Amino acid sequence: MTDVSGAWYLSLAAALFGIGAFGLLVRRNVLVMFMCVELMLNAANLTFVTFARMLNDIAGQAVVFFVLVVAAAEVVVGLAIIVAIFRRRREATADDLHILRG
Amino acid sequence: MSLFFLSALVLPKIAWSAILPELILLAAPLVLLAVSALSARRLPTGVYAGGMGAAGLASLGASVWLWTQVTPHGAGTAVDGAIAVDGFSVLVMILVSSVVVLAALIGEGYLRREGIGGPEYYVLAMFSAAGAMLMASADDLVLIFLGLEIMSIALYVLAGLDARRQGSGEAAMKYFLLGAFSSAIFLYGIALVYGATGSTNLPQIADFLAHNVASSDGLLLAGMALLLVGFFFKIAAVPFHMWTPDVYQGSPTPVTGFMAAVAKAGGFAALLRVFFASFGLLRDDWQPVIWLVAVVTLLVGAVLALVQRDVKRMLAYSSINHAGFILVGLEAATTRGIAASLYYLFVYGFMVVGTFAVVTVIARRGDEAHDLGSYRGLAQRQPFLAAMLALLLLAQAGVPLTTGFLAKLYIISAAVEAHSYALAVIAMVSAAIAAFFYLRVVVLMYAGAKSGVGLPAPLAATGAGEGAGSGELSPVAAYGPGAASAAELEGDRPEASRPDGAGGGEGHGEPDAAGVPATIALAIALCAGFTLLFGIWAQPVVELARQATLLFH
Amino acid sequence: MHPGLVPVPLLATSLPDAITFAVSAVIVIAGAIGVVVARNPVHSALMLVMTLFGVAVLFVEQRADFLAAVQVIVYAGAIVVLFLFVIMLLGVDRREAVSADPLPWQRPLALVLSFCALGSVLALGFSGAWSTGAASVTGALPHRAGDTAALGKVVFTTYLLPFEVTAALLVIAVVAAVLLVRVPQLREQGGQAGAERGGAAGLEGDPEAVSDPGVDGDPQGLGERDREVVPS
Amino acid sequence: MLHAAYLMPLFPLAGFAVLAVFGRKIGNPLAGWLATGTVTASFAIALVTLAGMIGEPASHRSFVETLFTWIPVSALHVQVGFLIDPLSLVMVLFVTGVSAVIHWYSIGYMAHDEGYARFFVYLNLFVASMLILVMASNLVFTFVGWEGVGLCSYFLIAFWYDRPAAASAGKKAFIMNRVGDAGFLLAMFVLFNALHTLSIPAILAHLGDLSTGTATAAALLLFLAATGKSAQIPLFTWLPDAMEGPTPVSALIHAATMVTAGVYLMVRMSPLLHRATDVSEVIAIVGVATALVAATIASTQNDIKKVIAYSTVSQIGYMFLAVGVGAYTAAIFLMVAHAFYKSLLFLSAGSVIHGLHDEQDIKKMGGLRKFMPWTFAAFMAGWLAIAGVPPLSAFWAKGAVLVHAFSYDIGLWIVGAITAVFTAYYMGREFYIVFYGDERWRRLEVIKGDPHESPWVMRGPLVILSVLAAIGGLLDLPFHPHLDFLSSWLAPVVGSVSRHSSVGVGGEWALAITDSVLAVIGVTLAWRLWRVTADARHLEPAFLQRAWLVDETYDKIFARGGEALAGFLANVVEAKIIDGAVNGTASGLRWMGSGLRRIQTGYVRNYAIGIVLGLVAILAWMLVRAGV
Repeated sequence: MTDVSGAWYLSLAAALFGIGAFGLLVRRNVLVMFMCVELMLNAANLTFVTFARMLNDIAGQAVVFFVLVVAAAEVVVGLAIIVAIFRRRREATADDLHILRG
Repeated sequence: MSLFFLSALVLPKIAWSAILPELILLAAPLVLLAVSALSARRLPTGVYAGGMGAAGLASLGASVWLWTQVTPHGAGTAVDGAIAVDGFSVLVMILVSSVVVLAALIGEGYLRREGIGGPEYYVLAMFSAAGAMLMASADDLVLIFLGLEIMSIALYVLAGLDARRQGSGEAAMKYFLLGAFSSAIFLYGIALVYGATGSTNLPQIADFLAHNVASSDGLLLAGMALLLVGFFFKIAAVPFHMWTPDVYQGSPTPVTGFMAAVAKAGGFAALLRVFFASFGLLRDDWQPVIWLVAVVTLLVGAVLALVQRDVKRMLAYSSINHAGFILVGLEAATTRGIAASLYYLFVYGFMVVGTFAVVTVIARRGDEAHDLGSYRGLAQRQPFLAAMLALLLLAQAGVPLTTGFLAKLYIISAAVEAHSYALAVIAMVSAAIAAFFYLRVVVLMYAGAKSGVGLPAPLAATGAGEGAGSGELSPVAAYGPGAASAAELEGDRPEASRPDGAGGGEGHGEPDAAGVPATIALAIALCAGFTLLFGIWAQPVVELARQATLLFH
Repeated sequence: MHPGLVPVPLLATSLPDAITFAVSAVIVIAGAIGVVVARNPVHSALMLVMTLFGVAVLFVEQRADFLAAVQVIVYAGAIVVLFLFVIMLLGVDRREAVSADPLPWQRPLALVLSFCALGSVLALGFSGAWSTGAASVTGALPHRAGDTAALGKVVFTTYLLPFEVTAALLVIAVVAAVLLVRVPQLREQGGQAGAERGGAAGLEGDPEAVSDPGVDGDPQGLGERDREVVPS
Repeated sequence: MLHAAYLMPLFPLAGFAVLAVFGRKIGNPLAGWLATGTVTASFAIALVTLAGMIGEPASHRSFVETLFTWIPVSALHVQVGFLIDPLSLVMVLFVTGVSAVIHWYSIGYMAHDEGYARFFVYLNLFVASMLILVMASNLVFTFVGWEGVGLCSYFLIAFWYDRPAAASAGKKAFIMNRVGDAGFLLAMFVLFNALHTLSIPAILAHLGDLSTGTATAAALLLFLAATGKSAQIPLFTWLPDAMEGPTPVSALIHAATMVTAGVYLMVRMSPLLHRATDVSEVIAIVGVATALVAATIASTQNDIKKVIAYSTVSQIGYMFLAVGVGAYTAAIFLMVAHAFYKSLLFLSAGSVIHGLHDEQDIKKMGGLRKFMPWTFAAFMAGWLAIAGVPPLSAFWAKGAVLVHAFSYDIGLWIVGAITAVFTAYYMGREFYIVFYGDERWRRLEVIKGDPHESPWVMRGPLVILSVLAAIGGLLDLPFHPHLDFLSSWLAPVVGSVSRHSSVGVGGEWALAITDSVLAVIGVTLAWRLWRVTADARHLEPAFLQRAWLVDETYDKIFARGGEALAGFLANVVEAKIIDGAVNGTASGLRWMGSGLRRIQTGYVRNYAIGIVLGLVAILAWMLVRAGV
């Protein structure tokens, strides 16, 4: 019993996930909201890696590999959308976007 | 990299035929991109549309061929267990391929009208469709996640395609942020399920649960909850639906139709497969959740659609209502329920694409005229469009002799058979509420028809002039629930002449009788034809959906 | 409850591991909180880097060396840089207004809900002692640190198809970037002018676009080559 | 025998398709003639089928014509098929016959309307749907027709959409019919769950497998469907409002055919009612109560069409009374006779409205008999027929109902008899106010010169229907076993479940004489009170003096008392309670929608809260499941 118990890692990942979710709920800057999504993805990655160790199974690590690609693609698209919208606005606030509602 | 390692690595045998439809839809956009990059001149949008249509047809052919393979030989897996080849996945492939063909037709007319060049719409739509197919056929949670991302990311971009409209960008932004949020939740759910079962492969998960099902494992339950949230978001179930009206309204209309069909197809296919096939043993855990979500989805979708004036928003809420119906089939958790859900999903795809195709045309250049007022007296100006839209809306309302009726009947009878009586009744109530707003549009198109046209010119002009004013609002309000007090309207009588043209169906005075783009007209006719033909001659499609679940892997 | 998993106090494990974990955990959490609370987006991005590094350390701690490296290179090296780049490009590196929230109850509600969600997940996790899955279904972890062969093998066998389809994601990303970020003025003309010039602003006319097939062709091409090599 | 039942709905359906596409091009009046032609063709086929069927022995007169399998799911096997038997053939004959006549009339009535072609599009679709409803061999297919007629009704009520009242009426009809439709669907599910089939012959053959509870539930739900479609208590108020539609529509859909579909459904499923006897009692009570309530209200209305509309509600109440007491043949008999005289009344009223340039207030009419002699005669025929004056049709039909009611329960008979007096009275009141008295229409500005009689194309149908209303009683005469054509014709279908009256021949004679007396009382009342004046409270002195006591008493008992009761029913029960419920439902939904809508703020963060809220809820459930 030399390793730190998986439960610690998983709890940490859960906390990270919770913080990310909370950030997305309270921040108004689109870029920061997006960073919070990255936090959540990282929490999932940490969970995968931890389970991979606990189960002694390589699949968990392989999934992280794919998640990294997804995250990269998401970031490119997300930032492109942000740039497209806010290029001339000088204010990356998600709250500005609510002409569509009801 | 050592030679030793290479020799030790045995790649799985790739059954190319099994993933042929996906491959076609992944390769075709690359070809289009290459063509567009290499050609010296700017190519007309018809070239790309042709390419996409051809790819869609090829993929449709491949899917049908797969069907003929699957039917006699039974279900199986391919590419090292990554995907399932069964009736279920092939059925969704057929649906998605058909939608691709339709989207090519509709997109061509739309892009030409809006003066948007380039291959991006076609490229992204095909990728998105391929993602949905992957979701439907994936037998591994990781592949489902990747399919979901491929489908969604392409849709985020498509939503923002029309840079001139502010709403388009807003739709893309909202869809993207919330989509990424829900994807992260979904991914975390996969992680927890992986931890709880030791695999991301669906048959292996099912196998593990079959041997270890004694206790309700908290970790697995948490994972299931998170997975459900991800799926519910994609299929727009309440309370995960809030993006839907905004995104449907903001997106370019052909994209909305595509999104409504494809995203729901992919999301529901994966949801049905994961929960019915893999977590089937745990149905006591997830069935109540589905029950509750189905109830609120049915009711909220129907009720909120009642108060909308924007037709796209109204259709968005109506699609939420449809999602509730499909969930009712899943809640039954019987083979018949799943077959009913599949059938509903299949016919819904055609209905919704056709409906939004009509909306595309009516919106006119700029894609802005979505107010109910634009539909007033449509039958007079555009009899073809009005007739098709009436048919499609009546089908969505569940009027007999259309596929929509059969779908609702099938779902409700499956629920009754599974003893979900309360849910069946609620579904019927919501259908009754929903019928009201569909019919409101139909009545508006037909009953509001007789002004202007056929009158002497000066009179028609009067009508047109008044139409933009309060007269425009009145019939809508009059048909709206509880708003019958629109008594400002003059109640003139049948034989008496109608000097004021009854408020002006010529409302906008726009020259929109210019005609429907041929490609869009074709797509609309195909959708409406499907809806009517297979509403009367129901056997083929019902049989298809039924067999799809018999082959269920 | 499974004996070896939950009740073990942190200090009962080997000291270096425990210290590494504790320090990384503090870094991760502090960074995450920093992302959420920093008023300036640039600060948020830097805090994000901190968290990413902490996570990378935790990867190393759990025999995922390769992933740790990729984490640093891709996340910290590329993604965060992209974030910073956009922040600077848009010039939005200003403090976010805290007051006058149009949704007054949003913040307390978010706090309560986040805590509920977190608490529920933790409670569910601990209720089942976190792990009940079957071990080593796909393949065992490598024994040597830094050995990426096992990872590579599983990516090219079990996860071959997922690996292939990630190519599509990257192509979408490229097309999206080109489509969304290209100069918008040309298309704002609308009407006939837009129709005539729309194509000029389109992908084919864009210098960036020419290089696209190269980018997306790469993962595809890699797959092709491997398939050719292996059957021998 | 001709096995081509599918042609009957096909003709009007083809007419619908052609007119829907080319209607505007075909134009006025050819579109109307085309529509009339298709319905007439259906009528001809029905006649040929009838001729073939008469040649068969009674036991071979029922067959199912299956076209193809519509819903092929193994358990739910639904075929597109037509059940042709004496009952459905009677329905088909009178539906197509009356429809053809009313189509014909509409050619003239709608001649100047801009929606001319559109009107016939709906009308043809309606006839096709109605024929499907009547002939369908299984309940799902019946439901197709059921929904189809409802849809056409909805569109036709709102035909003149620019009248706010038309829109509101359309809404009310829609909601109330939806309640009924839900009953139909639920009944289908109950039956399917128990019997695993929805084919009507199969259901009727396997009724023995039903538990009494299930049979009662199914019968009650079907009755709920029938109350919606046939405008019975408590779902009756949509029908008077539906008069906002064009008058031929009122005649065809809201008097002769569609609104009687509920009665037909009950008769069709009569073996089911036979198993659930409690339901029969409910049906009888609801029917007779509706009959009385509607009749009292009709006595006080001033809109020429609303009087007839309430009268329709009342008459259908009689039909349900007949169903409830097990007199199915009498129900059908009354339905057919009612179709004749009620469409006659509506078309006459339409002729009046037409002549007076859309005036519908009877208090503004009067003295029209000189100007519209044909209409006058037709209306009188209709009035006397509905009043039950011998030997016109209602005397026989209503008489048959009342005999059975008397035999079942004397209380039902008493209410029915009182209603009969009202019936004769209110229709007479309308007749006298419209055709006698002062020429009050001269004060109306829109009418220049004298009102004109309608053109021949409208008068022809009036003549035909007058004859039918007069001699309709020939269908089923009680004197001799060889003369009760309808009873023996329907015997193979409903004979085994019908309840036979225990009233002897002498009793029947006594009841017939009583009926006649009641009718004469009603007619006389109307004559005394309304022949000269349109305002009962300002009667001419001579008239008042002569009949003070009688008039005053009658006025108190019937006119005033009835007026008060009717006023209460109309203003309190209908306006407050029922309309309140309907509008309350609508505005409640609307209010809910607006409230929910506020949640949709447009803020992304806010939407994310929704997601997390759902997540927390699901996790909470999972916590419960995990037993934490």
